Amino acid sequence: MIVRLQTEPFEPGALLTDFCRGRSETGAVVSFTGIARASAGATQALELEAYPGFTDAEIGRIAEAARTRFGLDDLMIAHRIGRIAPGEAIVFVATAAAHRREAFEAADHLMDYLKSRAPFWKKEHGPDGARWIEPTARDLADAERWD
Amino acid sequence: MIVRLQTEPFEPGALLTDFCRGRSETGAVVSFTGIARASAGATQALELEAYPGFTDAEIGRIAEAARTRFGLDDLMIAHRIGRIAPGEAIVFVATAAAHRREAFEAADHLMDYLKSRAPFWKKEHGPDGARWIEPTARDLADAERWD
Amino acid sequence: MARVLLFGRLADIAGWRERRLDSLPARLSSLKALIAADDPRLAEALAAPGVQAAVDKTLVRGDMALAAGMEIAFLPPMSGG
Amino acid sequence: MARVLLFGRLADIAGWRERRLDSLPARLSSLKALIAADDPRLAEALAAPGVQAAVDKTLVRGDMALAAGMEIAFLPPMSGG
Repeated sequence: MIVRLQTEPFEPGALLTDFCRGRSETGAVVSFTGIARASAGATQALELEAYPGFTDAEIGRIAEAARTRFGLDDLMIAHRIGRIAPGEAIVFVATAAAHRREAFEAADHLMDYLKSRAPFWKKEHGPDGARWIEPTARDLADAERWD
Repeated sequence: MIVRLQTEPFEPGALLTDFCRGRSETGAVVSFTGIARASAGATQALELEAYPGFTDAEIGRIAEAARTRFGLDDLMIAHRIGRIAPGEAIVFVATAAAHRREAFEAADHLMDYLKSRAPFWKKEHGPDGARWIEPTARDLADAERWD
Repeated sequence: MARVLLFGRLADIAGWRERRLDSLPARLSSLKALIAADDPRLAEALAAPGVQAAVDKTLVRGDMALAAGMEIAFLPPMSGG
Repeated sequence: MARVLLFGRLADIAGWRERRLDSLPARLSSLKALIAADDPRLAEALAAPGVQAAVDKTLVRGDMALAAGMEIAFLPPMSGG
């Protein structure tokens, strides 16, 4: 199980290749890639702040719980921090399970957590300056589905 | 939108890299990779038969309907046919949408269709010979969720 | 030249996957009878529940008239991939 | 040496993200008062709903006693990634 926060851009396909390697008893691998949207010029960059040692530990705790809850063979989470340009990947989650339902549900669950409750602070830089972002009502409702 | 059936092995990470390229207005990309399981030696190979011109047209029709139903930006389906060894990818589905819920649901829906209703005929080669496989009760129940 | 195709277990039972016919019988039901005339196991398999026919790569229900050059496929229940 | 950390909008409002203190007040509530003593905007932001504190990278509720060398972080509502 890998959880990592990184300031450098990552390439989702390369992570999926690594994650799939050598699996002959895993039937299903689901991946999610979240990409920074340009929103037609309204967003020039995202800035994500983490608390090193706290943010990764919290995410690791949720990841371990998901592994047990969904009976996963394995999972991986990579998350960008710092300044992220439109078109760049922000987050990559991959889940491996014997059957597809568990792999889908675990990835869906982890993303709901990461998008609404994970300890990040997010700033959006646009043509009118920067503003701090909070989770949307939809993000909060999505996360509550798993409580 | 790409739908392809191929006898050659494919590498899921490379397909995901291609699929993600140049997206600055897509917020969410979900991928599913189905891998042939060895089942601890019980399965030596899978053999998938398609009806060229019919199978791909049927899958294309379902893919187009999913694109409309879930408001996708794009989707891709690659499916192996012929003989597939344990550990090799059988199917790769990727969906791109503005938000993650639609991308997850569309990939989930497409996989339920591909695993239970798509026009393939599947044979499992094991130590005791070969047998034709039909969808499991779970596959059929999963597919009915979308009717 | 018409083509008749069998898929999945139908092909295994019949021992062939494709046949070319110079001429087709008038109806789909007669074609089914013709290809299974000397093969009772194939006749039984073709009559099993869930076996479908496609004419020129389109699924058809019930019997229908056939015309020269058509491609007729008999499809056992689909398994998914 | 103790460390006090601010994140997100708290750091923007205060104009600093990290301070090192030779000694800590006895309790978390006194530390909060100390760092916002000459900054009413920070005092208000620290009192806003949803602001949490972590001591040595563990979330704490309510007030608590502090000891030398601790790392105290004030966290505004988390946004998710």
